[in-house]
Amino acid sequence: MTASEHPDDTARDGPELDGPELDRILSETWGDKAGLIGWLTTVDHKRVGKRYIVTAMTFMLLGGMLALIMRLQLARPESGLITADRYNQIFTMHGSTMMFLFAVPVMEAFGVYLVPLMVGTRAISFPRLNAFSYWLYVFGGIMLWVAFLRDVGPDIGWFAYTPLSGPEYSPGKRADFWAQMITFTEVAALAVAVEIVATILKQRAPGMRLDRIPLFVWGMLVTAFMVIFSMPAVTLASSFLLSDRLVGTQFYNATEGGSALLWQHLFWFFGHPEVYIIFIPGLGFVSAMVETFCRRPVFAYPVMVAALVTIGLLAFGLWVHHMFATGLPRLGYAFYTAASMAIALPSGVQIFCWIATMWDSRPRFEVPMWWVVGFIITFVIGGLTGVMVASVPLDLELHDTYFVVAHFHYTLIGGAVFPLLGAITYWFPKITGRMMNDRIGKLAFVLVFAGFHLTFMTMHFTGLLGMPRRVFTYPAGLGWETLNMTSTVGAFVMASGVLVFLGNILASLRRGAIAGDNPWGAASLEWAATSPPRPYNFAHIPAVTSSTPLWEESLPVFSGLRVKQRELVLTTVVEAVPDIRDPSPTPTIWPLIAALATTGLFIWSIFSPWALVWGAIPVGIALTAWFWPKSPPRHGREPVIE
Amino acid sequence: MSIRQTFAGDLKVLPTHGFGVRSLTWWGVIAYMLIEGGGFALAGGSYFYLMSQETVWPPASLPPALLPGALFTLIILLSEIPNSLLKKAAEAQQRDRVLWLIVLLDLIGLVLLVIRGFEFAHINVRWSDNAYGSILWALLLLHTIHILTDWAESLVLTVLMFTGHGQEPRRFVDVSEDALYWRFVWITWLPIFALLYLVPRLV
Amino acid sequence: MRAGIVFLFGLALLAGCRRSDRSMTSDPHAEGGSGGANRSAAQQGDYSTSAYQVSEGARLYSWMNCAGCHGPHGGGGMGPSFMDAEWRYGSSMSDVVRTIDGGRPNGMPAFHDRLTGQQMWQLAAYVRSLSGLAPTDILSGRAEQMSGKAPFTQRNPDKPAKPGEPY
Amino acid sequence: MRRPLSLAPVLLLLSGCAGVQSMSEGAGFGSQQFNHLMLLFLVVTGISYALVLVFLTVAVAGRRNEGGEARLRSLLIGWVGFILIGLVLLTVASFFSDRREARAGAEQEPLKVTVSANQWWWSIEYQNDDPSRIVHTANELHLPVGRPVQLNLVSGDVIHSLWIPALAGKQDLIPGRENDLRIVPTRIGHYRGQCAEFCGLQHAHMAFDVTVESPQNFAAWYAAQQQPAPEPTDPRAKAGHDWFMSHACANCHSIAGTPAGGVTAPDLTHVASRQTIAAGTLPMSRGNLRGWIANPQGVKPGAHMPAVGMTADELDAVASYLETLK
Repeated sequence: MTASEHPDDTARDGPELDGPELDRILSETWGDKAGLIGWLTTVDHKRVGKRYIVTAMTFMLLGGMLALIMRLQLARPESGLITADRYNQIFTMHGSTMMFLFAVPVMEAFGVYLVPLMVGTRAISFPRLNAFSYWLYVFGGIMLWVAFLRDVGPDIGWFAYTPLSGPEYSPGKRADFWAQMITFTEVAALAVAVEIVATILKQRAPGMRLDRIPLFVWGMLVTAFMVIFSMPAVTLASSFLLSDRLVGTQFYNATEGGSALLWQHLFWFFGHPEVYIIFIPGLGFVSAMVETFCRRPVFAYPVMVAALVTIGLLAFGLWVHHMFATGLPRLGYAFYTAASMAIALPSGVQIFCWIATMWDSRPRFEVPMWWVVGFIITFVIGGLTGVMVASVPLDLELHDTYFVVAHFHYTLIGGAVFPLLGAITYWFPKITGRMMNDRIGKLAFVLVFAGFHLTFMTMHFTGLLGMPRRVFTYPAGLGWETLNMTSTVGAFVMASGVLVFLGNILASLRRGAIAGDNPWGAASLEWAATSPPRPYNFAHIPAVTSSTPLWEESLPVFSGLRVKQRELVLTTVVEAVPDIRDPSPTPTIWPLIAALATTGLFIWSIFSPWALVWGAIPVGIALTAWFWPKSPPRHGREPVIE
Repeated sequence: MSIRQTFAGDLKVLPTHGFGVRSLTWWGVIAYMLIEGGGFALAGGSYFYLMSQETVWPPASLPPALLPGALFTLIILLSEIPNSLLKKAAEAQQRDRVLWLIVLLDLIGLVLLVIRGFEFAHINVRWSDNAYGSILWALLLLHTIHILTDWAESLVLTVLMFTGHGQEPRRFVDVSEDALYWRFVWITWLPIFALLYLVPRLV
Repeated sequence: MRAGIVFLFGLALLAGCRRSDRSMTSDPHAEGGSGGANRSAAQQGDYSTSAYQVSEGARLYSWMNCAGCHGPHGGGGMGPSFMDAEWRYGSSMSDVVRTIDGGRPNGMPAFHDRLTGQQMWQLAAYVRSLSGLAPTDILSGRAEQMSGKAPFTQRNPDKPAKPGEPY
Repeated sequence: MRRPLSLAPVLLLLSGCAGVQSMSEGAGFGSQQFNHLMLLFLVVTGISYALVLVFLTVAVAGRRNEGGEARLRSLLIGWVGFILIGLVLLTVASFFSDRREARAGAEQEPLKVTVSANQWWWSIEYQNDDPSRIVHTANELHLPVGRPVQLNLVSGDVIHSLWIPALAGKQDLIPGRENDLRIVPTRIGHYRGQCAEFCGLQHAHMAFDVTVESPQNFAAWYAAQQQPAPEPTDPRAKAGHDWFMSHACANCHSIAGTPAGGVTAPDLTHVASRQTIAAGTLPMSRGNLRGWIANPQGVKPGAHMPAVGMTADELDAVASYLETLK
């Protein structure tokens, strides 16, 4: 195949084309159209990543408001503040919003934004699929919240056990909107997981062998594979539930051969890996921050990677510990007790390695490190109460009480939200080009930390005193009054901390100190790009000679990629040897249109099964138009993807 | 304090497409196979779980008629011959061999969809009769969606190959990966065939 | 982004409206007399188009053993079937409530003092939904009981098993 | 087990953890097992947590590590060893505790009780070989101290979970399955159980009272429960009886010895002898009984008890009739 002579194909970056001239050409090639059209058609992983993060944090605030309403209702016994029906919708929406609309999406959003930068490439692997996944996710979230505001919100709990969520005991369309929201968020999460796997395996910087991949990227790889293997379980379960409710299939009808436990098995086979999907990226954040602020690679890198992979594998083997009270054979439970306990080992090892890294260096305690220390103090308590509920005799008393509520808030808020808030503070300069304020950051940490422990440490005792979960009120005289009031006060203290954090973000957007490319002196590749990164990330594709590239004397780069058309380099999986110059898709409106068509199909299929037949046609058309080349055939020219 | 950069190599000479593990979309297809394979495995798991709930299997109905199912399986297995030829031709970028093979596969796909209609007609149970009927319809419907989506994708690719775009090497990569996905479609059919047609007869 | 929100808001408004509200508090003053058969049109609408009231009616249908005469899903038995469009005593909500309340000759007992007004209205809403007189999106896909299908042996006596089939 | 030991765990002292619905009450063999095992877990996890905090404090504020990577590696091996030993110890301890609980009181003939959970109340049936001696009651459980009870758990609609924290762990009631729960009460007293699995609108008001009493008191109670309802003598109660039998109440409730025979609502034969009404929602009293009957939706919105239209004196008559059903 003769090389093309066309000027667009021959213009390549390198020593002769560098600096501002190269930046002008590349910005024009990789940039978006201006205004709303550009905003709707962009496939830039940074723009989609930012809007993913902002949307997920908005859902966190909405979910947090619901939590405050619940705490107000539970502040006093027999309070008539809200009715039982409204409370059931609120606690279901709190759980579903936090788990499906905030936690998983925000961790994947950070992956979408950071992984391409940290592996040293110019775009995420399937950028149009990335845009499609964001639109689908936000439409799913809007659908659920509009249903909730129309008093058609789900009132069956975030894990919607049948037969309560079944056709007979959940009249109307409430449970259907919940189940369809699962389909939306699950398709979006799977799409992002596929992109992250492909980006990490095929687009790493030349020289970034498997033992030079940053620990956060390892975390995202393990998370992506867990999403790929666990999400189909909840898809199947929610599709079976939808068909039970719409066309009368008998999956969960005990009298016709179905079983209520089929739902629990399918859901928790996904449910437990999901909570690890939420908290493993948190471990990745902590590793990245500890490495930077200790100015030393994390101690025992291979042990850390092995621990991540072990947690990922073990997570699939212990879902039955959610079902200890359902009367399954006791010997089977013993296996799941052992598996649930075993997961404390890799977590414990990781905790040791971080503390050892701090001890073996002179850590600088900037605000992100406050969150890391807060994470260690809080998450370890969550892990230890997890060991308690892993034991059958203890779990038979502790299950479905406020002790378990305290446990999973310690592991999820302590294990994932604390590192997340630290990560926002840590990568805010890279994303926006400005530093967040130090003093307000510390104030926010103190308020959130104090409020959190005041709220949830108390709940351990509320649970031990016998208060079950998900009760919209409770009788006086059981010793729960002061404890519940303390939790309510703590919840408002924590909420004030979150608002201070939000204020810090909004203020720093305009008035934050200008941050250079590498304000923290970090070692990973994203800090080699400008702050905020140019549309093309790197003028020349960086190469890597160690696991801490920016702490070496110089950064080797590779030239020779096209500048007039979007192109990046694919490397081999294990050794990351440059292999292929691959064109990268250009911006297009079709992912948005395909997402709208898919939304129509999903919402219509709540009301009629024929939606799957007729609704699929517009989706097919949109997908074909998305894939179809937009310009005439390029005989003998270098390939592009329009 | 941005770090000093030194030029360490030139990527100009690299090719712009590759087959198999060298291609990015190959990894995307593999990932979706993992997702859908996981979904099939869990649906199979649900089948056995529901079977364990019943004393007699199939409860209160005939198992699906063997003829359409066996015919479908025979043809889909035979379709691997043109499918492998198509994959080799695509990787050798022999455009005219690819053109008639891909049209042949589209026709085979159409025949299979017709036979699948007969399978649905002779499944001998309604999805709302009992959990056995529900899981049978679910398995058959899930697999049919996979055949339909792959067939539609092949149709779009066939039309594209006939246009000028058909000469570009990346299109041959697409055809090879489409053939790979068809291989996944009939591989996942084998266990489903066993669950639908053999297990109710043997157990 | 704005277009997406407006589109979805409109779509949800269309579907959700009053199908799912749950007016739990019955209106005691409408009791007494003929089981509250003379309710206002608005109140009638609350029952016949509310998924919650229809599901409560389904519960009462099984608790009051209506299935004993009218068949498990209103398929008919000693009592008339609700699946067909033939209503001997009228098919409007108040007609059905009057039937339940006062009973009818040849077999239908009067539930005048044995059910409250609200229960009768819920029951009427369910019974009418069995014959398709209610919007489909408030009906439940199935009940948690036997699906009332005849077992295989009695299902199609005129279609013997084909030769060669093991069963 | 003496009471103070069960209170030993320091953490629990803060809340003064005694309570009719507290797990560490220790009034049943299961709850005592819970206390011992929880104490062991608290000790082991407490030590682990202390080690982590000490190591963190040293790493944050203490002297830097001089021993280099080798020292860290040996510390890591030590830490992994400690975790392994701790986990194995806890796993084995919980396994043996589980078996001990399963074998508790195996030598005695257990009292057989079938509990059927329905949306938002408990139907309780004391089994007996002689069908005429079967006792039907609702929302209350009387147990002889020391004698194991075998609760046969069935559900009439959705998944519920029977849980008496002061006595033993919980067990779900799942439609289509029959679970059983074995409890060995060891201390006389009044306790409270509550549904622990979210079961719909009034999940919060689905509790029941548990009375553990001496075998003699239990036998007396059991005998009393077997008697049909006494004929009312007071005219007001008699009017209430007639109204009850001729209106919607008899359609759902049953009172032994009267034409009322509905099974879809709690059995009221000895309703006045119970401590609470509406599944543990209101303590039994004249005012509460009237308030509940007049407007049940006000007390438990969504409950399946309708507001049966009745005038003031009809209400008063029915309530006074029910108060005679000791």
